[in-house]
Amino acid sequence: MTTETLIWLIPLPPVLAFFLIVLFTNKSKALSHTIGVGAAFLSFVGSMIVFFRAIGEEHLGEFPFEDAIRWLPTGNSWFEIGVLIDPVGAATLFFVSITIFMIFLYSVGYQNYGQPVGDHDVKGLPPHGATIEEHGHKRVVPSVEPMYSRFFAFLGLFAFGMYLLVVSDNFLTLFVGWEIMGLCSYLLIGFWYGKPSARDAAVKAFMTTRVGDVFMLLGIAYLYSATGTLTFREIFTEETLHVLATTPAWFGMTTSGLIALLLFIGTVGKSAQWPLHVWLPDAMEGPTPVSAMIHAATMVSAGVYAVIRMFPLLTADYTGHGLTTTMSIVAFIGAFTALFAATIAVAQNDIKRVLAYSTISQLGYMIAALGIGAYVAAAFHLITHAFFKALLFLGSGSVIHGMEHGVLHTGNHKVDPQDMYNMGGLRKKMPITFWTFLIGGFALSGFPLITAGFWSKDEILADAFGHGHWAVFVTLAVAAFLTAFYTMRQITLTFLGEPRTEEAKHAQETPWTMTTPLVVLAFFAVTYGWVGIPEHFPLLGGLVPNWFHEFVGSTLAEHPEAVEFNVIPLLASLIVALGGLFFGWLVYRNVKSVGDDKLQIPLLKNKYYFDEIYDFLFVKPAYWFAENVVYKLMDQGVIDGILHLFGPGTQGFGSALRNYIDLPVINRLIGDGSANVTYWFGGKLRAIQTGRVQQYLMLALITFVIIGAALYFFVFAA
Amino acid sequence: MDFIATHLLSLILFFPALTGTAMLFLPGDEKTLHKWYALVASLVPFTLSLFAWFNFRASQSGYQFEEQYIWYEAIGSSLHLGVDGLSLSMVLLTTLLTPLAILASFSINEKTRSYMMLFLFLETGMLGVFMSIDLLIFFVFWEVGLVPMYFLINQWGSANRNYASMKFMIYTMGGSLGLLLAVQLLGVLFQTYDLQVITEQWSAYTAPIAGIPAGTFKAVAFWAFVIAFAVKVPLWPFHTWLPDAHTEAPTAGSMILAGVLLKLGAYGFLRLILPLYPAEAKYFAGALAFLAVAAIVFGAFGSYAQTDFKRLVAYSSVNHMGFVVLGIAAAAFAVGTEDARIALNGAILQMFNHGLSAAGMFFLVGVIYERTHTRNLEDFGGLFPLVPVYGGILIFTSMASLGLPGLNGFISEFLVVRGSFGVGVNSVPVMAVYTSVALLGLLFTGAYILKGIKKVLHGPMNEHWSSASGEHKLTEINAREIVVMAPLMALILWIGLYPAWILDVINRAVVMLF
Amino acid sequence: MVPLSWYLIFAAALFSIGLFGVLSRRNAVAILLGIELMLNSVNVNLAAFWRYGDVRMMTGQVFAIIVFAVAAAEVAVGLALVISVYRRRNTVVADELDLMKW
Amino acid sequence: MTGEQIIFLVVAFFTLGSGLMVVTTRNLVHAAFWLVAALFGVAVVFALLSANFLAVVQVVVYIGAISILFIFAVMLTRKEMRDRGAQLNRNWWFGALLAVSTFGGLFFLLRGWEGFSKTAPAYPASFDAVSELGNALVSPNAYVLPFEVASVLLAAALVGAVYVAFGRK
Repeated sequence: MTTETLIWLIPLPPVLAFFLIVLFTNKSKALSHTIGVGAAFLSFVGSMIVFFRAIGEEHLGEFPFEDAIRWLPTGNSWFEIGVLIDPVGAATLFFVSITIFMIFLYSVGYQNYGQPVGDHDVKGLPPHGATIEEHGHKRVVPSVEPMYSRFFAFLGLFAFGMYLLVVSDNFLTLFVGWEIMGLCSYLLIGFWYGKPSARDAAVKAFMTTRVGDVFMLLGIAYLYSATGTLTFREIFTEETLHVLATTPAWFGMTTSGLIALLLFIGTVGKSAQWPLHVWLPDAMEGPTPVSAMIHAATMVSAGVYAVIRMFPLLTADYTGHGLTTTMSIVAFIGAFTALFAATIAVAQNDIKRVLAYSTISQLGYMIAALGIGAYVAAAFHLITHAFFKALLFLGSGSVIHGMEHGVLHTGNHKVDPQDMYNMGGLRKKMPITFWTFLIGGFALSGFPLITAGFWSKDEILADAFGHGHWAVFVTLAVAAFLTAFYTMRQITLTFLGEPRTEEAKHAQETPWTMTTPLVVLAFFAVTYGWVGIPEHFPLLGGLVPNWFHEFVGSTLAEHPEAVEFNVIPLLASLIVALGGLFFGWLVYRNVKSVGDDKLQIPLLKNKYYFDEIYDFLFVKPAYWFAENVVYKLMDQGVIDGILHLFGPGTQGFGSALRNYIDLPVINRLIGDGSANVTYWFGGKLRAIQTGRVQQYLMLALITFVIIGAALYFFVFAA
Repeated sequence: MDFIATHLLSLILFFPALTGTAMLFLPGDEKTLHKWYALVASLVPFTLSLFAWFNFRASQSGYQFEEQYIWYEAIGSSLHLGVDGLSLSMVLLTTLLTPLAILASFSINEKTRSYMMLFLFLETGMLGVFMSIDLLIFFVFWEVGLVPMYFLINQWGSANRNYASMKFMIYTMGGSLGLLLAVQLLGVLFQTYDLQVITEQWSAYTAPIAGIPAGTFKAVAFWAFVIAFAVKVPLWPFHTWLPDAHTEAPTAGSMILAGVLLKLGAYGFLRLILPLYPAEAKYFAGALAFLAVAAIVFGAFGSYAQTDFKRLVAYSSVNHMGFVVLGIAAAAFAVGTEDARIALNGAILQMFNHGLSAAGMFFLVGVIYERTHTRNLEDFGGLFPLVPVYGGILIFTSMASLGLPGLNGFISEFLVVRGSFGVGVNSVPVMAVYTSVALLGLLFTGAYILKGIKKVLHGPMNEHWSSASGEHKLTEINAREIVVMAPLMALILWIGLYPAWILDVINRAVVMLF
Repeated sequence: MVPLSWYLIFAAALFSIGLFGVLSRRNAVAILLGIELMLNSVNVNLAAFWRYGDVRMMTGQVFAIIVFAVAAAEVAVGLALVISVYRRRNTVVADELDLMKW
Repeated sequence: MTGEQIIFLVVAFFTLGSGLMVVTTRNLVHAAFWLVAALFGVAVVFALLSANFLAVVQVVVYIGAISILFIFAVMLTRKEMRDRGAQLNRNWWFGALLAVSTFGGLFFLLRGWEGFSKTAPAYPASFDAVSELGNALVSPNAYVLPFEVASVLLAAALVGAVYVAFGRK
């Protein structure tokens, strides 16, 4: 099988699984998850084959794997869609296929496969546990998810969207995958649709990302209009980019800048950047943490991936001196989000929410990196982050799952299994989870040298510093400090110290289907950093070649220069990472309850009140506008009002016609009048109707004679 | 076989009316017989139009399967039928939706025979508009379609049906008054009603008419045409008949109303206005685009404000049909360019797509209304566990309506946006603004669709519908209803994944026409 | 030789006499008698024109024969009507038969 | 004045006089008999015109059949009339005026015609008018159709007369 054919086939198994499960096997849990996991495995194998073939190619950057078919007729030409695997695509495919496969596997355990059916479980609500009798005494154990099959169907569709996005060679199919993931996130966040909070969160996620998507669609339309194509390789040629970069558009920007900005707004929505970040924390309403991980670790990466894809467009008018308008906006939003989200994360107590805000913050890192032109660094951080953030989410899911055991054991359902202040000391109960979580946390914090996060984060900081973007550098450094701080806070509160509740004491390690993915991901969270160690790094530099930079960098026509090594960003990374971790441990090691937490600042705890502000500024006015202005005032009031005037108006006109014209003039004068005249005349005339034949004959003769005479004298004689 | 081949269009066109008339001879109380008879009778035109579809040579320009019969020789009007890629896709849509609508109305048990007869007559009326290439015949069928629909709403509608049917009838008839006058004018001017002849001569006509400069006269006639079609489409601010009519009509009536009748207006724009008035259309395209954008945005807002499920879906038609007109307006600005063709491709495909998804949505609303006898969104809630299959279908169809990529609505909306924005970028900047504003409507499309799903399927279950006593127990969608939805869903998916099969025909027609 | 004019004047006179009878007699039978006179005058004319025109053209005579037939039919029906009316209304005075008046 | 002329004048005056008596006499039976006289005069005129067949038919049909019918009719209805009261109606003078003016008008018109006083062409020697008439009546090239129609008319009149005169029970 050629590599191109294989690439075409990669997205197919999950979507086939989706249809199979929805249409046929949704009654059978075992069959459904076999199909789902099997499909994910097939795609995983395919991706791996493609990936290894890709790294075997010498000049993949110039000659990527690509193939296209005709899809849409447009006037005299065709719009073609196809697949493309270039170095950055291959790298993305690598981590995407691994994480997706891990998710499938993990879901089997997380959704309690093999457990009994719950006592009061209903579809649309999380399982509440089942009572079983064992050796004569009753015991409550976790119950299986009532919509188990459906979950795997959604996962399949989601995986399809992600693969489609990665392998597509043009913006349109990228957008298709993008939106399919949007739908899946809607479906998965609202998976327990019976909970009003989940339902509203789903709608919120869909709508917020749709704000971005709409702009992105506009950007795509713009790009298509301006260049006549949407295929990456056709747009990213020197001539096309030059034309785009030199054509002025509106608002004093170049066409390429404006298009890039529009496309970027899509990313802002999808990757939950400020100001469209509000949906992501609420998305934790989904079946934790699998779907949360989907949004946080995979789908949101798609946003960054899109920016990486359009990087040539973003930097088309960038001369290397002073950021363009679009790049400044991108850099600003990224950096601001990184810091902004990190501050909120500090004050969150829900184990998933911390991670959610951490994700927003880390994505801000990548966006900021792209904004300052650090292409490779962003891609690098994207991949390392995907690994360790997936690890953290799965780990937190494992923790929650363990805590739920405790909750079921004590039967006290008031205890929130996600609140970190209900935990503590879990390192003894859940050792695998603890160690893998620790690795993930350290990677997130950028623990020096060992973890992948250090290398990627360091590269971003080095880039920012090296190109003289001081504001970005400082902001990101502060954010990195906060990151390390809240990560350590999380680890401390969750795993260290003594259990703070009865439930935490009865927490249990999770089954192998859940821990295996943790171990696999932990492996990558550590080792993946080593493929991108800068060449001039003290001591370690050059031990392994900076393969990542070479490989991914070759995607661009103009090979990016690796930034000069400088000790200042390195020191900065070291300080913020270690300092943050240390302070986190220092502050929280003795905190016993939420009351002792000094950082529970209302402003931070309430996420700067963004939800309330948006609700006040947009949601409520929109509904008010829709209902009162558009529907009631405009449609029912003005337009229908005018229409309803036609009724009485016509009737009034009609009765006027009747009363003043029809009745007096037409009826009486013309109608009755002519009748009267005829009647009178007939009355007079009827006298000659004697009924006597001879008189008739006489009259006829007289007439005949008169006419004959007249004819004779006046016609024939003349 | 030869007869069928040479009289294909008139067979498709008159078969429903003839079989409808023949229903008079069926026994009056055999309801089941009436239903099956009507279903079979409506499947025949569908089969024939499939035959036409596969025998249609897309690469050949002009009308195909042409037929011409003497009708009204004295004034130069003849029964001239013919289809091109544009009308053939509409014919296919009509003949597809009618059997589905009839199948959807198998639950009607009141005056079944008249109901089915009206449906068959309605089909003939609609098909006639799409097939005729004679202005007078066009107008005749245009009006013929109104009558059965009026009675369908008036006799089988819900509570407020008298008001709605009257509004529908008077509004549409009032709108087409100007059209009638303008058509008469053209007929008098050229001594013929043949569309091809008139198109050739009228667009180049410059002599003053009755002392009025041709330009002024044409502008007036242009608006007469536009208003007639705008009412039908419906374009803002002529849209208020639609929510009433759609809401009050019986389920199958709404399906046909949204699925086909609205397309008549858009078809009029494409078949008559653009070819007959290229200069005027270009001159007034800005105004048209404005109205279209207003329809998109206000339609979405209007829909978002509803608490009645069916009314919500009805308003969504305003929103979606706005895209059709936006595409047409964009094309009018720049006839002959690639952008215009893409916009028209999108507009025509959007007509087809909206036919599928709107019909499906109305049917689904009807399914739940039949079981609960309420359409108030507040009365539902959390029904998903009770009706999982129905829920899945509803979400699927809603997503098509929302324009989710991978389903049909996206393709057409994207093409329209691409085309009109392209016109904005390449020739008329104001279109870029309009397109951007239209996207605001696209955003709110999401809002109202999600609102519908949220209120019906999601959330805490309304115990009323799951009561153990079984009195109000909501039952799952049945096999017949699934059969109605299945072809729609298949087409929605098929067009969404691989639109070329239909878009190629449309595209070739567009390239040849404009 | 008798010129044509004599026949024609004779026929006209006979016709006028018949006409007077039709117009003035009260008795319905008498009216019919007048009609007979008029028909005869017509026949005289027909025969005269035959004789004074081309003798070989038999049209005049043929018409006269047909007038005979019509006259016979008319008399038969007319008299039957008179008798029928007489039976019902006991009168044959034309003036009194005014049922058809308006 | 030739003998023929004298015969014509005698017959004509006799016929016209009889006709006058038909329309003026009070007694209807007399009127019917005067009609017979007038018809007989006309028959003579036919003879004068060499229309022998017509003359014979006149005698046979008119005098032999129609006149007898009249006499029967008069006798069947006579009781009521009894020859009393006016036999002419009130407008008889107007009728007379009309009759005279009709005669005047006809005379006036005829006098202006150039063929008014032409004389009869010579009667062809070997011309058999009766057989020619017979041929004309039955020849498809001539008048068979009117002839047959006339026969139908007669039949219809026969039936109609019987029906009308029968009276309803």
